[in-house]
Amino acid sequence: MTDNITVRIQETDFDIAREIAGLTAERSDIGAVVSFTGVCRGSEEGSAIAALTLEHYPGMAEAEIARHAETAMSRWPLFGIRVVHRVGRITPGENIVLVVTASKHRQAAFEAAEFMMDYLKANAPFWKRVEAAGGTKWIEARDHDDAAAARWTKS
Amino acid sequence: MTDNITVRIQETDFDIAREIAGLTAERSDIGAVVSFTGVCRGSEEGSAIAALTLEHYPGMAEAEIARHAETAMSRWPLFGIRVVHRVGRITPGENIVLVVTASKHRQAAFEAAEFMMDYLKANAPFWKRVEAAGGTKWIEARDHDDAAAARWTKS
Amino acid sequence: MKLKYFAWVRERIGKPEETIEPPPGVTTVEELIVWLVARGETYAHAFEKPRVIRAAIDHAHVKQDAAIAGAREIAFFPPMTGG
Amino acid sequence: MKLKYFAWVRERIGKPEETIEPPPGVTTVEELIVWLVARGETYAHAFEKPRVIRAAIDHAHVKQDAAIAGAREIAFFPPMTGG
Repeated sequence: MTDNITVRIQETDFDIAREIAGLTAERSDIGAVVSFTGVCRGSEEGSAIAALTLEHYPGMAEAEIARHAETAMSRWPLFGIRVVHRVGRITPGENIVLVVTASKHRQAAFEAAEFMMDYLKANAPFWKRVEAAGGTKWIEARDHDDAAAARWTKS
Repeated sequence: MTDNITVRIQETDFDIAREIAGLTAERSDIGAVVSFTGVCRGSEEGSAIAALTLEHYPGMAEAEIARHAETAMSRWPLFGIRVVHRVGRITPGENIVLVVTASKHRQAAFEAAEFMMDYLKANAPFWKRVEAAGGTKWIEARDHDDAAAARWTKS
Repeated sequence: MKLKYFAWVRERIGKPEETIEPPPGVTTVEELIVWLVARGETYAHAFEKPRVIRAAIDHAHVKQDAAIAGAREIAFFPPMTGG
Repeated sequence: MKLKYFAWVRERIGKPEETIEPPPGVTTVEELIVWLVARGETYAHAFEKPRVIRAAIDHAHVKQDAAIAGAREIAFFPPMTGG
């Protein structure tokens, strides 16, 4: 199978149904499609927030995500992976990130989507800043995201 | 949180984006939404198929799925679960089943979606019949679906 | 009590449901299957491998040693292949 | 070579990028940080906890002992918080 990987970084929102359709159209060998949508919550560590602002490293972010998608394609029998990551100002309830995986069977689709999300949380060059009543502040990385990403490392 | 569980069994297709929106609308505490879509493949065990026909046990199917969704709600910190399962004649490329889970964090959403799908494959009262060039035939249950469902059993 | 049949169990028996009145000696799902098989060819065909058949009493999965006393609806079907 | 800064590293240094020409003795990312810190307050503030800072050479994550010879673009940023 040829690698069917799409990675986009954009300020605008995405349409989950259209992204899934873009990955699966014209195929009749796909049995399982998993989507993960990361959504902006209204609070961070117990405090209400007004918005998040996401910054990325243009060029590196796209290339790194695509490289990890290729790793996923080589580790699981997948038909394709689609990743859309938003940047800029995002308010509570809005989408932040989308990962869609398609496979013949469900386990590969689930595992590959988790693998991509663990990577995006811990190792993709994106940074979140919180806007709240008290001002703005960068979100600090969490150890458990590093641990989640590390569980996929081959020993 | 009140139990936000929706289970529908229907002949018509579903709109993934609308089902996700129905589960997450009006909430700003959801951080993670996982969807699983099961799609009708064009072949079964290496042979091309023309269609699947799905039969269910009306009454029992809805009640059993809802009961398993309640189990999932009690095992993971979820905001809600939505399940749509189609019955009737379905051709290759068409959707069969949708599970959507919403949570604050991604791990709960992923695990609960897998738990629901493992249940639906092995223990929900649905039966698939294959329509192919050689006639029609009921799909036989697969041991590995039973094994996948059993991994969630508490010891 | 009402019996319901699904998938190839329904096809082999030739009807989706029926109402029956088993004799008092028939107390479990297993005994009900034996009694049905004695009723004719179609039942014998449907239950030719009784261990494969799954049963539910009043919408709950049960094992074949389950008591049928008080059951309103008993269903027989092959292993499930949903999702 | 070009340096790029992101998130609070960018804010503390006060610019998103700059072109520099480090002296020959500066051969690793770690030595580049030391050299930058000596350039002024804003750099000292950005790199006050150098172990927290992540680096990439030509779009690839590197450790601080990585050699910078031949690098076209070196980026400094805090731990990532995407997704």
